[in-house]
Amino acid sequence: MSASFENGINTLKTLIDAPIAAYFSSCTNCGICAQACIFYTETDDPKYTPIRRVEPMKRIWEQNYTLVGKLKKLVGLSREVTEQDLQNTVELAFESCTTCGRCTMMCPQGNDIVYMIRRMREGLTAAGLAPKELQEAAVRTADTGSVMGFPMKTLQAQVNAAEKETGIKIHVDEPNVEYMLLLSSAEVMQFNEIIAALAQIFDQAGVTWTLSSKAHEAGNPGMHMGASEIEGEFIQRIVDAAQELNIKNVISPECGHAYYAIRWEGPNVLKRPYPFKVWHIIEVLDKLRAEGRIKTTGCETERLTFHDPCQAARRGGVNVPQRNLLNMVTCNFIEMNDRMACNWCCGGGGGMNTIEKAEPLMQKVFHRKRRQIEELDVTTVVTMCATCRNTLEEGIEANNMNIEVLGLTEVVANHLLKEKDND
Amino acid sequence: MSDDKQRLAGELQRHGITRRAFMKFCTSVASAMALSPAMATQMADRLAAIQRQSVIWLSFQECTGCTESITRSHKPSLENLIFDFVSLDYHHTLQAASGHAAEEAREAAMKAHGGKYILLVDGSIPIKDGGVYSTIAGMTNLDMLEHMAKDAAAIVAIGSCAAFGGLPAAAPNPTGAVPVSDIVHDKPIINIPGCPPIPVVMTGVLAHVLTFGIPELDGMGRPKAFYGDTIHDRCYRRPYYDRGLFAKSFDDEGARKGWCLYELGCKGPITHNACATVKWNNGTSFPIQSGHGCIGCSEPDFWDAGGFYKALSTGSANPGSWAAASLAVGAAAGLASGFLNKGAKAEAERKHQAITVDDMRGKSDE
Amino acid sequence: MNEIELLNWARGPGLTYATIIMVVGLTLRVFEILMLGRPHEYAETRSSGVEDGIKMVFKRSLPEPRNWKRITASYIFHVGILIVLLFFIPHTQLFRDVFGWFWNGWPNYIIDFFTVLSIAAMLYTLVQRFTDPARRILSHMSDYLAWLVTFLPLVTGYMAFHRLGGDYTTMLAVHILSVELLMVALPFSKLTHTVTFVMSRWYTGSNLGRRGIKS
Amino acid sequence: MSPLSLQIEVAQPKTGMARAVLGELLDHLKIFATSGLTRVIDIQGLPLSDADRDELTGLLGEGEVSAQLNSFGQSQINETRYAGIWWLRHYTEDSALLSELIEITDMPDILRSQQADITSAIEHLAQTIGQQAQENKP
Repeated sequence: MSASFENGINTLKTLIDAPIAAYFSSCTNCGICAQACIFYTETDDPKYTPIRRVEPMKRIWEQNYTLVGKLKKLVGLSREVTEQDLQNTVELAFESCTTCGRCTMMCPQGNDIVYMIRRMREGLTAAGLAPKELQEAAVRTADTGSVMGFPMKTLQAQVNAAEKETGIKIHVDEPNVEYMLLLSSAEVMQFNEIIAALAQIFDQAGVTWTLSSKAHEAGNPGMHMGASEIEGEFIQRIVDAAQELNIKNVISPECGHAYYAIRWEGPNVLKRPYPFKVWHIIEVLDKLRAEGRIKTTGCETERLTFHDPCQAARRGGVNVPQRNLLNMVTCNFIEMNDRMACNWCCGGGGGMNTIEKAEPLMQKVFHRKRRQIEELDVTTVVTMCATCRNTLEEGIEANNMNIEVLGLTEVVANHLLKEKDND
Repeated sequence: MSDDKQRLAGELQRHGITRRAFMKFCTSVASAMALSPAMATQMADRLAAIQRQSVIWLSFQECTGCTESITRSHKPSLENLIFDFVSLDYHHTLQAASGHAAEEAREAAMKAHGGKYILLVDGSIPIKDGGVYSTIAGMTNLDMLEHMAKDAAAIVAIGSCAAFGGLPAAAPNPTGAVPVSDIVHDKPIINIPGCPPIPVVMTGVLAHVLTFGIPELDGMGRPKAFYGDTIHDRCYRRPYYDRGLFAKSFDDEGARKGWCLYELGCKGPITHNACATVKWNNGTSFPIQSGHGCIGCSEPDFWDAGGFYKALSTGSANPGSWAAASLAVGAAAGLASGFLNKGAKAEAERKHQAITVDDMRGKSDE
Repeated sequence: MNEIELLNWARGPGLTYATIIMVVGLTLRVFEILMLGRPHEYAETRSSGVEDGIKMVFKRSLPEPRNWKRITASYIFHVGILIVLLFFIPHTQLFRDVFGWFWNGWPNYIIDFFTVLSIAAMLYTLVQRFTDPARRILSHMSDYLAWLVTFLPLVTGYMAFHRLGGDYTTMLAVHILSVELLMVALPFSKLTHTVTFVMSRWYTGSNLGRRGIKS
Repeated sequence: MSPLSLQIEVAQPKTGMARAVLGELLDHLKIFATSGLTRVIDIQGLPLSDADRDELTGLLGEGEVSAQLNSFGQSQINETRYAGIWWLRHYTEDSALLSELIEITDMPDILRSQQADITSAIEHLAQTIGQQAQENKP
């Protein structure tokens, strides 16, 4: 069992780099990051002030990587990090933070606080303190290839159903095609109509694509915990599958953290670039739209708004494609006040929706999103992340708002020009 | 010098100086010292009544600038009058006698007026190597001052040298020059700093000492009547300072218009003296009025307080020159500490044990 | 040690030692940061991030567009103290003496206004440290000390200029000494942000820029 | 090259000081009239701008007496339009203004023949008589 307090501290020492040193040197304890964090704005509990989530890492940095810090420790002005300190940090780094990254957008010093929280999580995991739900998810993903633990044949069953429904052949393990699609377990289990939707869209657009039995899971519990090696293991599966099928483009589906893991963290965890390009599904649809390969008719008439998933939009950089698609298939689209890189989190991301202890807090912070939606009095909220959909649906139900939640791909598929329509 | 108890009044008669002339003189001294005019008549009566006051002028490490200044003091146009009845018993430059005769005169005066004479000192006193750097007739200034100070009623230190050490004490102070106040501690000392001091200040203070005794002094032993305010407080260019209008060079538009000379190194704000009101050369002008900044000549160590032409707000020891060196030292220390950290980080990487899924298997059933 | 000797020490050796400690200390801190190295970016980036990095160094000085109304007092303080530091004419003389180049200062009544503004803003930030829960929980002794060493120069400077607090020479010396205290405190406290803010903003700006995020 | 005119005319507005001085003079005149207490005001000590000074001179004006004292430079002593208020100006040998006073009195002290001068005058007169006597001796 290599997880231990020493290994935790040691891991943090390996993770502290120039940016983190610059961030800690610049933090003036001004508390403005709290105003960006839903866990503070909705609870008014100052313990959730974002920079506090990485306090142990600050001490490790100061005491090990600065002369002044070493002196302070020598004269007893700076206390060493204890096991208790790490245990106290679990609540702040895991159970009350969706790693949504909004604090990074507000810090006057430009400190990337979520960059540091991600590494703080890695230290806690190395110390064996990661929440057990996330650890279980990692075990399931390793054993069954799916975060929710279903075997390939469950996915195959969904694929067969979609083929029957759409009459379009959906390839599995088909080499030399344009795209390899990944799916998140939540989509396969709860929003499986996405498979049929994509089949139809790709069929109309003349896109050749395949799923991979060896690497169909987009989700990555390794990233949630911040265990880079485990994250790398799951990413490696995707890379191997893609190489085996000689794929040049891999699609990350409607799942926030999956995109951030595969698009931005993957290469850095494996320490080498991919032999293929990574696309968010919405980026692909927008490309097809731009190339005129998607023809749609009519539009969603009722008032609707769009929730930008933090990991894809704010942290992933996918902000414009979803709006192009929305303008194509909806005609009463109202933007939220705080959107794109400044959107407010739904409260479910970063593993929060799987950690049992975090449930009450997750519901409490949802009120931020509730007020945002009620402000616009819309009937529908569209998003492009399965976790967000789940969290939004649970929150809407809990607050008995009658708002419908739709996936963007689904909306696009609903408005596809059917074969018989265009004669 | 005869030791008759002649009063000053008689002395005036012999010189044909009428009482009216003497009253006119006292009025102007009172006015210069910001005393109330009524004091003028009191001063006249008191002055007339005093006996010939013995004054011994000791010149040590000095440039005779102060003597030059005092003999040129116009304001009380009868200042030579003062020196007539102040029996200046001993002054190197002014007295006729020289050599041993001069020294005997000094000793005689000291004995004759023991405890009552006023010791005027100008020039600083070298004390290094036993004070050999300045002697009179074989006697070091140090010994002479200590000797003469014993029976003095009061000591007036004329000029920045006697008051604060002045030029001789400027770095590196080869002769170990010190002011009078460093040597004499048991006698009242009136410091009249300036390089040289304003003539009327000297005669004014002397008149005050002779009539009303020691004037009110500030923390540094300077008469408040003349040294209470700084040049800046009384400077007629002050409105330009407050509005931020400064001459940038000695012949630019600002200088022609008589703007403030702060940027050209004026030390007026920290210099206590009466130049701005009493002015020099009988009220003609003073340094700032003639377009040059005050160099702070009546303050201690003004020679070492940074360039005369560098603004008061600049560092006097040129901190900029150290910036490059400290950058280098900082960089070197930074590199050293940086490599130390790199080593610590590499060592941490070596000890790093990767967390694998197997580590988590046992976890679920705990 | 009379007031003139105090002033001469403050303007002379004092300023030199403070400059040395500050420059050595800050350079050391910057090198300690840089030498930890920045991880190489393997992912295919949307832009080099250089442009965004440079932009963020300046953009983050403006308060979040969304909460203009909640401009924290510290923005006002920073604007005020920089104007006073850079445009008070005696200060411009100091910079000319040290750096050799020169810019025109502003009239004294403008500087006076910003000094008072900065003092008021700083007092408000101190109040915020107690009233705002987020700040309060973050505040330690070092924050209050850092506040004090930044506050003293402003107050003593104001008093010196207005000839308050007794003899001007003493007050000017006290003002210069308080500045030296601030300079010496820079490398050992959160005041390092006066230099490292450029690095922190650059790193985040370029990281976000690589991912195509406009912040 | 235009002559370097360095003498700058800092605006010297009327500050209303002259009126204040008049008030004070009135009080002192009353006191002098009743108790005979004389009073001297040192003009140089007052913060008068040039304009104030001219205004005051104008207001006080010239009286019947204007005396000139010649000793170590001139002195000009005038009684103003208001009896009992005298304006004294003392100059040095090179006619620089030495001091300037207003005196509330029936006769400024400096005009009176001084006791000391009278005693020395007695001696001198006696001497001249002595000399005369010798010259007239046949």
